[in-house]
Amino acid sequence: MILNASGCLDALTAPNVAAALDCFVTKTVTPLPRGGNPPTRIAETPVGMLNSIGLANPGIDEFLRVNLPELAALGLRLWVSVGGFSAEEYAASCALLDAWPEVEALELNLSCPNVEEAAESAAAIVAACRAATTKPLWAKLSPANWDIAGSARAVEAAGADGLSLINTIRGLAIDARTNRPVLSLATGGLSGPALKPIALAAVFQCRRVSQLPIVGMGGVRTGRDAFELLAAGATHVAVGTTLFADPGAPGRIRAELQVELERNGFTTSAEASGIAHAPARA
Amino acid sequence: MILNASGCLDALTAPNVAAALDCFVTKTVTPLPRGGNPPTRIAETPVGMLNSIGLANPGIDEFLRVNLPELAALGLRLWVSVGGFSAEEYAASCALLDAWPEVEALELNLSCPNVEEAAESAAAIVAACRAATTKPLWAKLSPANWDIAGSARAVEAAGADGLSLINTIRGLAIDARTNRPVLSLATGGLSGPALKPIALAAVFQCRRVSQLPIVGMGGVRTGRDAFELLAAGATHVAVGTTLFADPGAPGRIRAELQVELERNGFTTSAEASGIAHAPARA
Amino acid sequence: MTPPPRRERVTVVANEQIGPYTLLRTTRGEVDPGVPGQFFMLEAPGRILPRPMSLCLVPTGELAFLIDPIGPGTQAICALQPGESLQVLGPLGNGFRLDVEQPLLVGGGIGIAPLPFTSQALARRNGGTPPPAVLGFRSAHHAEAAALVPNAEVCIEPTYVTALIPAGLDVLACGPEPMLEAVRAQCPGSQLAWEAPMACGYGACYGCAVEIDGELKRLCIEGPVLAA
Amino acid sequence: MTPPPRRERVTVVANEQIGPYTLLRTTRGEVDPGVPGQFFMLEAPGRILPRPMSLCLVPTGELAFLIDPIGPGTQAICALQPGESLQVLGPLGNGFRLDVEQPLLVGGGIGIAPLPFTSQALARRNGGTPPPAVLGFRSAHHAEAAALVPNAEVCIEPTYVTALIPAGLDVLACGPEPMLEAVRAQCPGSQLAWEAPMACGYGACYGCAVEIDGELKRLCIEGPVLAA
Ligand SMILES: Cc1cc2nc3c(=O)[nH]c(=O)nc-3n(C[C@H](O)[C@H](O)[C@H](O)COP(=O)(O)OP(=O)(O)OC[C@H]3O[C@@H](n4cnc5c(N)ncnc54)[C@H](O)[C@@H]3O)c2cc1C
Ligand SMILES: Cc1cc2nc3c(=O)[nH]c(=O)nc-3n(C[C@H](O)[C@H](O)[C@H](O)COP(=O)(O)OP(=O)(O)OC[C@H]3O[C@@H](n4cnc5c(N)ncnc54)[C@H](O)[C@@H]3O)c2cc1C
Ligand SMILES: Cc1cc2nc3c(=O)[nH]c(=O)nc-3n(C[C@H](O)[C@H](O)[C@H](O)COP(=O)(O)O)c2cc1C
Ligand SMILES: Cc1cc2nc3c(=O)[nH]c(=O)nc-3n(C[C@H](O)[C@H](O)[C@H](O)COP(=O)(O)O)c2cc1C
Ligand code: FES
Ligand code: FES
Repeated sequence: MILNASGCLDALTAPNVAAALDCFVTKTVTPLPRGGNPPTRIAETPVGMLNSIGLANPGIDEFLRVNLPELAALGLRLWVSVGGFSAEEYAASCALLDAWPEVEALELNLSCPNVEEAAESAAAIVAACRAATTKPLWAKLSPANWDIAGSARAVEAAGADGLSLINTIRGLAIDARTNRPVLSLATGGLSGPALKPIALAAVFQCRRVSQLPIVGMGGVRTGRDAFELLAAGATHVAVGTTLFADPGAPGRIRAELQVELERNGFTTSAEASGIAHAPARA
Repeated sequence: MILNASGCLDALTAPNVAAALDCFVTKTVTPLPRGGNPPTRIAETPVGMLNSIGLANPGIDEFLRVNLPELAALGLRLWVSVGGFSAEEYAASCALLDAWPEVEALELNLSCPNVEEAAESAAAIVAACRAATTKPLWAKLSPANWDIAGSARAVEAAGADGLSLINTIRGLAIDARTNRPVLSLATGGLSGPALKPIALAAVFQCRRVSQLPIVGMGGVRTGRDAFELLAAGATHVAVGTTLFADPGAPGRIRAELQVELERNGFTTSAEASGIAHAPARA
Repeated sequence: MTPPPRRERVTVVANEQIGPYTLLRTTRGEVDPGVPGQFFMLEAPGRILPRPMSLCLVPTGELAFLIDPIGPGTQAICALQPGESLQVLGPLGNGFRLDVEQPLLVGGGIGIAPLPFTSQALARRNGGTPPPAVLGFRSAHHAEAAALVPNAEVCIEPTYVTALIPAGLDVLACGPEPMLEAVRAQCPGSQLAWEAPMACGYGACYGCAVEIDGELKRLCIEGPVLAA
Repeated sequence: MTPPPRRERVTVVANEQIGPYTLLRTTRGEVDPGVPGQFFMLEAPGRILPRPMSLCLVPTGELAFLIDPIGPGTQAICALQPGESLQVLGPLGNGFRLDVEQPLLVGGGIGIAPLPFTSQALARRNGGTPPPAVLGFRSAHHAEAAALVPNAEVCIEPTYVTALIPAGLDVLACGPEPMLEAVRAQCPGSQLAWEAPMACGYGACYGCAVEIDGELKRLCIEGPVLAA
């Protein structure tokens, strides 16, 4: 299954791009509306882009009233990404979303700024949400974590149904002209090519300790990139930054992935999932 | 001051490269000898290299008996990188090194595999070492840390004299032919260009909360890269992966940095340190 | 709902120097040139993100972009040679409203980029007579680009272009932020084409947010042309 | 102590196809060709790390490398065209001892790369007569490279080169690991040129560790040529 990475596509302004996905994931929704961070919000580096969007979103109430019905009208399979600043906030949004049959699953963005990423508190958030909804819960983890496998185990124990790996890692770019940070808030999340080896490691390590399904993401540009995430243990693949340069990426990557699967003797993604864990061939 | 990143140069096999540095940093020395990880130990990705050397080193006793006298004979300014698997191990090595006047400072590699990176335990290691030596202690932190600024504050409180930022972050590469991890232990440390924005963010965030001197490192290839680390708050710069491709990097980067400093109206590195923190010019 | 963004690979036909700028002419393929003031995302070879560029001219069967090589992305685009190809996505955003009574084009520096196309479109609505234009540049070298805009009065710093704007005309302006702020203050009701760093150009990234009516909104969706 | 590594920018003189391999000839500049079996780190354009390559031939004023384009690094090097330049670092490591009584060169596949230079050096010590060589290849196409080694007997899989090695000669061998293991078993006292992934080639990274005498040691420092 090919999804978009949360925050990297607005199905309402680009419905045809969303329609090429197997499933659309919303930008993270928080309890209160957020205008997001002041501009400049994006910067480019040779190895990836930085963003400091700051979870701009209409807030859960407006989202349910306006955006969700519009999204539902598009007839997409739909995941909603949920954010917050405490376990209670996450759980409250999950409880509200539980009533919407159009929403297939919830992704918990456990790497929000200001939300502690320690295994404990990620697990505490998942546990609170688990009590608030029967929908499948995908726990999205950050690579800024010495023991991501430990976090994976903890959120699994707390009731997560899947893992979304990985969110951005903190980066900074200095403006060549002013020698000040390009982003107004100085640091931002690094996404794109630089994340690919980091994402592969995260997926590989989490697959070792957990059999939960995994949405792998980070720097996917080609079908081969998607294939490698599957090989490392992902069951699905999400595309983020690449959508900005190439809105046709979902269809292109799907086609390239199929070629790559066949070249390696597989018919489906499921068959290739986790093959990098097999003992080396003689 | 331009240093090598620990583990990226052996002054005994390349004395002329080491002589071009202001100060040579040894590969991390552990209490017991370590052969290191089985090959394959290195891999290349488009955004950086992966290593899983596994702290190959002769162990502190052999190091003091054989290597240190040989290094001392080279007449270099010398830092020794110290590793271990508990605070006691670090402290024991520091105590032994304390006796050697040739050793100017000790860098504590707080991002060894198997050593927890939580702020607490990094601080505990620093505190133990502080009690064992009067030599300057540089705490080397990992970017796999949600709150690296918190760690910086903690190690400062524990008695660190400086920060070394940053160590590698975990990554993985899949072999195009076998679809297995290239490295025999699957994951390794990602260094090189992908680390540059991550290192800039770490230096910037630590400088905000601490006035300790900082050795900035991660993906430095040019004098401009070095200048940007200084701007973010580093006081010194270390070069790692670039040394592999270009043993002449220390001299080249020093010359390029001088040009960059002058282009920006500075005479010395010290003047440029932290300038990215100044309010934006009108 | 915006029409679906269309992306196509086009081939460089010519790369011409105009003062410090590059006029990059490409094949048009199936690309719709859109409305003046709309923009395209141009692939910047070797870079992660594409770069937003106004359409400058629409020679028969071609697209032409006027580009100031100020950084890595624009330099990579300007380095493209005839025969090389690049992806273009567009047209994107909202262009100028052309149903105005007494148009005056106002441009500053590389901000004149959309004005040649705008002038042509307005001329077509007006029996072939191009609208008047006032253009400001940093130097005579930069001002060479003024040749692209017919019927233009040109000034060079320290004279500012706002000094050349007569009252009572319907201003369509593009230029650096301080110029646009000055025009906004001087000419209520004008149409201003703004800039912001953009990652996607089609509403996906929220990177281009600027304050519009007191709220942070996506310039690529609400603009780049906004009413003063 | 190894001599200081020397790095120099050289220019590609020719890029010749030999079977599936590329013979890349460059200017020599001030580079010391070193001893046969030593190697150089070649810049791989666009990649982070350089790639280790044996010196294959030393035409007057030139260096020549025989390269199998098996991955991104070797492909980038083989794509270099005459006039383009690259950095080379070397000579590095320990080459073949040439003071042997009855030399026999043994090569497998791209492992023949250092043998032309080795053959020349041995011939020079022996009144101009090149030593005998036995070379094994995967296919007739690959075997085209055998033309670079004088006085060579060639076999193609399924025949293995070890079947061609007479007893009692002083073997100097380079080839894939299974071949070297077989030669080691068959010919005690032979000199074997091994391979390992290398990041630096001069002892800085510890990436090239292989088991030597029961310990993990740096192949770039202890080798690449090791006694069986
Ligand atoms: C709708 C739109 C249409 C545009 N049309 C054109 C055009 O026709 N011709 C043209 O040459 N340029 C145009 N631009 C501007 C152009 O997109 C930027 O100059 C380009 O993205 C810079 O990329 P870079 O990598 O070369 O430089 P960067 O390294 O990204 O930027 C170099 C310097 O310029 C600053 N900068 C970057 N982007 C902008 C911006 N958008 N506004 C102000 N400062 C900025 C940076 O802070 C930095 O100091 C347009 C921008 C927009 C939003
Ligand atoms: C001392 C020395 C001398 C060499 N001389 C030559 C030479 O003259 N000509 C030549 O063509 N090659 C030579 N090689 C091998 C060459 O360096 C590698 O083929 C090259 O580094 C591969 O880089 P790549 O990016 O093209 O492929 P990669 O992507 O690095 O590798 C492609 C595949 O080959 C495998 N591989 C990579 N490196 C090696 C290796 N060293 N041994 C075995 N398998 C490997 C990888 O696991 C992968 O499956 C030499 C190696 C050494 C150590
Ligand atoms: C502009 C931008 C906005 C993002 N917003 C969110 C978000 O709202 N919620 C979230 O969980 N992740 C967000 N992310 C992270 C992505 O979902 C994804 O984890 C990351 O970008 C790695 O994938 P990529 O390398 O393919 O972009 C955002 C990323 C970008 C680039
Ligand atoms: C091959 C290799 C070995 C390393 N060994 C060590 C080590 O022993 N101790 C340590 O603290 N860091 C070690 N590092 C990390 C570097 O010191 C440095 O923190 C990192 O590589 C980032 O810098 P760079 O991008 O310039 O390489 C090693 C890095 C590499 C590439
Ligand atoms: S540029 Fe991406 S939302 Fe406007
Ligand atoms: S290749 Fe770096 S130590 Fe041998």
